Amino acid sequence: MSIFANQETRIVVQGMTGKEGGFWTRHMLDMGARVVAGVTPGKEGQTVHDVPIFHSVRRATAAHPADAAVLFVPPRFTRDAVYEALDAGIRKIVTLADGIPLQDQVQIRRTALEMQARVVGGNTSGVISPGKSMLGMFPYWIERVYKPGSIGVMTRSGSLTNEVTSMVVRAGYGVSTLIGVGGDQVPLSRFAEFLPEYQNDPHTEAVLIIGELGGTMEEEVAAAIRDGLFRKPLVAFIGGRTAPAGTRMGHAGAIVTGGTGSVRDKVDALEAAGARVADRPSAVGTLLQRAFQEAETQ
Amino acid sequence: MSIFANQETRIVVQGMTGKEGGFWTRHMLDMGARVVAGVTPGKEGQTVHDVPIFHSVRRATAAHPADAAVLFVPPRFTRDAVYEALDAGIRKIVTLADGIPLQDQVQIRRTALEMQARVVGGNTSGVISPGKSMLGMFPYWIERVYKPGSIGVMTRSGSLTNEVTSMVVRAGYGVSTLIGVGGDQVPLSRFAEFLPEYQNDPHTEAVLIIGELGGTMEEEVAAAIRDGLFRKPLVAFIGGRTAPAGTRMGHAGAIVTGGTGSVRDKVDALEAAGARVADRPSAVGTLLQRAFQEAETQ
Amino acid sequence: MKLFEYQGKEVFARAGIPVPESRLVTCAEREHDRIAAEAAEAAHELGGRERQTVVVKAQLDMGGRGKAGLIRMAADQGEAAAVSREILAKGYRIPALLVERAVNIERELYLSLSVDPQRACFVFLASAEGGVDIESLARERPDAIRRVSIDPFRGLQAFQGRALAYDLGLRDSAIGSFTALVNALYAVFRNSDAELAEINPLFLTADGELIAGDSKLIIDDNSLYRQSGFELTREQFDSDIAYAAALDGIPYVQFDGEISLMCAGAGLATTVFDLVNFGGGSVANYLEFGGPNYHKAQRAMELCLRNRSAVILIVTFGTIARADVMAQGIVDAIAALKPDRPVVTCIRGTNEERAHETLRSAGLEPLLDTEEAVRRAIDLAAQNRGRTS
Amino acid sequence: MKLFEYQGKEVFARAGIPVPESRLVTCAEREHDRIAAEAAEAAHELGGRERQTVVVKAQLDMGGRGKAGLIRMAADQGEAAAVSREILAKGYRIPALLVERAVNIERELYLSLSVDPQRACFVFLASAEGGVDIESLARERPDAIRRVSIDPFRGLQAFQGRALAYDLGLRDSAIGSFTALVNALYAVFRNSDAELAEINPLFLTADGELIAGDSKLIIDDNSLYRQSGFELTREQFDSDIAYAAALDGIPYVQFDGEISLMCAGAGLATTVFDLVNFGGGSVANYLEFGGPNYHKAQRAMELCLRNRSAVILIVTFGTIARADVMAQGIVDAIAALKPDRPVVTCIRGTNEERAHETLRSAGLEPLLDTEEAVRRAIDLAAQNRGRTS
Repeated sequence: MSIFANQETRIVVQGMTGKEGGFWTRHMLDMGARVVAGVTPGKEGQTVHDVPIFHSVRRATAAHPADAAVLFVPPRFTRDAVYEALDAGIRKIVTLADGIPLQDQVQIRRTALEMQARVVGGNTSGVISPGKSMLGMFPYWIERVYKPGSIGVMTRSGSLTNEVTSMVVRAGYGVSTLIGVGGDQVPLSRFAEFLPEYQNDPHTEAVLIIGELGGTMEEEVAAAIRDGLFRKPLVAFIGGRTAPAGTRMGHAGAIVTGGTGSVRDKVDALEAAGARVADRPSAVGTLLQRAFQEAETQ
Repeated sequence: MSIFANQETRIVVQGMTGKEGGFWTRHMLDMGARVVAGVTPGKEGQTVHDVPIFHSVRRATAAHPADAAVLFVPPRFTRDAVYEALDAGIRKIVTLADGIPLQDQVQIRRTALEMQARVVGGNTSGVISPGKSMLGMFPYWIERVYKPGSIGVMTRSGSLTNEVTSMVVRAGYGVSTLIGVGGDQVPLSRFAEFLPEYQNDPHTEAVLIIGELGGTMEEEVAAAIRDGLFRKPLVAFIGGRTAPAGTRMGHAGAIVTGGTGSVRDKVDALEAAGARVADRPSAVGTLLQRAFQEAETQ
Repeated sequence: MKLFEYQGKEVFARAGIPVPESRLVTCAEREHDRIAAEAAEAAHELGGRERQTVVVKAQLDMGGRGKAGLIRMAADQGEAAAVSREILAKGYRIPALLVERAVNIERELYLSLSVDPQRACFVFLASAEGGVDIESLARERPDAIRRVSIDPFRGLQAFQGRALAYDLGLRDSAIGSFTALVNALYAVFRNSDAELAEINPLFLTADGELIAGDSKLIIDDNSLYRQSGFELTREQFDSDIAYAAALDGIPYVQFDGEISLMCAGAGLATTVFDLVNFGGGSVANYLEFGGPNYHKAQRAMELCLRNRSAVILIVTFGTIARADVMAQGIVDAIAALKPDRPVVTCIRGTNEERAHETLRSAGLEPLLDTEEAVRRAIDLAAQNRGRTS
Repeated sequence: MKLFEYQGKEVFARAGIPVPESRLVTCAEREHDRIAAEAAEAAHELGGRERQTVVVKAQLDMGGRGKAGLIRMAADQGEAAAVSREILAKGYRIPALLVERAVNIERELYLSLSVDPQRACFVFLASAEGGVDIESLARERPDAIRRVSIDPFRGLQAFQGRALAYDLGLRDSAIGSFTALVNALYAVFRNSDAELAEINPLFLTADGELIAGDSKLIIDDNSLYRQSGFELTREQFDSDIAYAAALDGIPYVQFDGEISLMCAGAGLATTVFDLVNFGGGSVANYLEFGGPNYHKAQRAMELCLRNRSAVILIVTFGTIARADVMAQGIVDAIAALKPDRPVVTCIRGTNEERAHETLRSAGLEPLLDTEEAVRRAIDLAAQNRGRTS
């Protein structure tokens, strides 16, 4: 098993005929993902890597029932494309676009919450259950950073995820399912929302959170641990400890807003809840080892 | 017991300081309704018939928890007033206004469906459980038409309801709960939606539907009977059998639209489902008697 | 409020929906020759150098205008004048003729937007088979109609317009034209608080253009207070009486029978209408006296007296519409108007005892039973028949 | 994009939000005497016959302007000139002075609208205690702040504005003024795709008028493509380099240390920033080289060379941002720009083997470990220190 996506997950790729869509579909197929159809308005009847293309998601799923969609769609069309997938009954959606308008994101997330759907993104590499399925863009040199294993990973970052996950592999572990919730101010799904699924996944033995300054997602993880919703070992890495308050360095989300959003507050909240927090990527492996040792001795 | 409202139901009256609001609040109190607060923006601190007035529904319910609201509010302010009651957590709302804009009604009903709230109206006299509670405007000379009893009544009309219900009383029966769903093209709640509650109400032995031409609410009642959602005797009266097709005579809802909406189709659907349909008000009593006799002999 | 074709097309055009180029020729109170001459002039202007065909369309609220000979093609000025005269000669009340440049039609589609009262959303209906009666099509081949529900809060989404376009089998540039038109129709519907916005037929030309062949736009009466540009006019009504009633906010429908109804509430009025017909009587007019109009007894009776009914039947059973107020209004109206025909009253409801005293003191018998009142009216109509015919 | 006070107030005023009458005096590249003279002239115009007091407000993106002496009252022309000179003498980069007619304040309120990322709605925050730091207030007395959530689809409802007005203790005409202002602020927020629309303080005058005492309006950068009227200007940036970087879409922040960062991805860049500080180094600039900018090696290096750093540290770990493309870009940039300071590279990711060959053939050592690269940069900075200071 894995969470969100496994070998059984039937995937529609929206925007498959585009350059990125076609390129990563090839790679997704190679990684075992069960891509059943592609969608590009106006291109019905074509195929890409032998996968049939349809005008609309509904027409695609009428011919090829699907559980999940991954969107290679520009930011300004993302809201429409997510609504289209939801309208066709799909309840697991990954949207990769970087630059989705903020108020569109609020609307997408609100809709997802109302429909009890999981929409992951934007500004993310996507979701991968290594060796089983992939919705998004993960590296070729996968064995060094995305080896199959038992660590659930959730992240707000891209390159940093490669950096940190390579440390997981270096420490002898691998990844069960990695979910890139994305680096935007309004992630369409939030860390804590997946913790119950990781808790129930027999193939996940611990979870690693790659957080960042700004927002309150890490504090929500701490609350979920405190509330007993997640009881497996949890390790976090959070960058930005030395970032000056109020300076926007990267993502819109990385703004320190008063007493919340600072790395200090996040670290305090997580540690108070019993999680271990690394101050640098290389410390992640050690903390995982310690967490497992402690779990065994208990 | 009764459905929707009984002696325990705590009621907020929105628009209580208006002429109609004050007049009917007096009458509601006299009928046993438990009116706990009134709402009129700008009038907090006043009282009407010893009931305290508040600026907003939230301020009212903070001081006096309530389950239901009745709105004496003009049609153009109805949507806002309903949203305000919903926002304060009230899930039973009766709105009496005649003339609510059609597209407002669509929005109100959609919101009510999403929030699993019952909003009854507009263009209605309201809801009454005779002898127990009342949200709306029912006559003083109540004993002749709204005697307490065991017949659940649902109606799209006003004066006609007095006419038909007086026939129920003349035949020796009385009313458990009467719900005026109202005469608009988009009733905010529909006949069939209350049938499960009438089915479960031990004090309701049969249901009387006062329908009319236009729409599909009567057909939905037939479907609910067919589907076994309602199993008690059901009698209907539907006016407009001789109305010429396509003529709009009264309510916006009373437009014959093709094969649906005609009285003929409604009567056929109801009779096919096992309901009895009166062709004139005076026949309602007889049909109720027959329905009970048949139910007994079964 | 139901707009005429030309009015709906004006609204469409302002919203960017393509409509045929046209000229309007008003007809009210004008000689047929004059109208025909203007129609010919319009045909000349529209036809231009290429002498294109025009279509002359009678503007009136009636289905099946084509079959009734009220929509006619004309190849030139002379034909335009001739078909205009033929249309006018049919004897319908026609407020205006719409002369349009004919469209080079490849296919006829259907598109409408209305309200789904049960699911509480807006609904686009579309069909590749336009120009036919959509209700018959819905009965006979429901699969030929596509249905797309629009969330009233999120509004129309781009993918929904595309989905309709592909499902109708459109291609190439017609897809963009269609989705733009769907957006525009949605804007019309929402901005004008419509009950129905329908284009049937929707013409598809050989070069992928879409043009509204007709318009059916009904504005929600309850929303008129927040709309502008939609005025009640005489042309929207069959009779002066109905127009006068509408200006007073009194629901009124003219029939050709003997009994004028003045009844409180649409439901009760409709029921009395049935009871008159069941009893072998006939209705002269339907009129709602009650609800917000319960103070308007005199105005209501005036309207009834303007038609040639044999008897006036008043049936009420009011709660807010107090019986005593209505009875006093009736008595005052009779004193003022001195009706030339009998008045039957069956007034029940709030303060009915006082109402009945008022009626008795004016020499009217206060009946209590609706069916009895209907029988009485039918009998009186029969007695009075000689006088009114 | 964060607007200056005067820009936000222009947007407010267009939406019908009352703002004080004002004149703007631009400062860039101008002599202090000239600016002070214009400020005095503005004070004269605004003060009118009654010689009302004015307020001179430095326009710059900085909290606590009042305490820093950048907002000053002036009773007449002479004082206006004097306080303007004093403000300018403080040495901040001040693009403009806003001279406003002073408002007769009875109370100061707080009102803002922003996004709740967790609950996915818009949120009004309001407080009867305006003019203070809202974040401190939120920590110390959260009950002093009212919160009203707005459904992103249904939008602001009338009852919500009223609820805020009553909860703030407003009365009489102030209630209507406030609900109108709430509506206008909502329209500003939605129509301009704002992240934050804040009025702090919101002045309440003795006669129940509400006037925006300040504006804080941040436009969502991702929405600028569908906005007009919001242009990047030099004034919004601390330095020419940051402005140049922004025009190229390259995230750049200037610091005063020794190591220029060119890192791929905000997360990795921030982490490297930490590692430099942890190791006792100091950052000269933060720069994101990656994502959509991974082809822009030369432009990124140019920006780094424009500041006085001692070393350039390049760390990437890209997937789409291919390592080989980035490495080639770096090598080409070095050939073109001939940097006067050492370059440390730690380039990993897609096609990294080829990347490492490219680097080696250009004489660069391809490091593989981020922490090692950081240490190397710190050491080189220390060695190079004498040269740059």
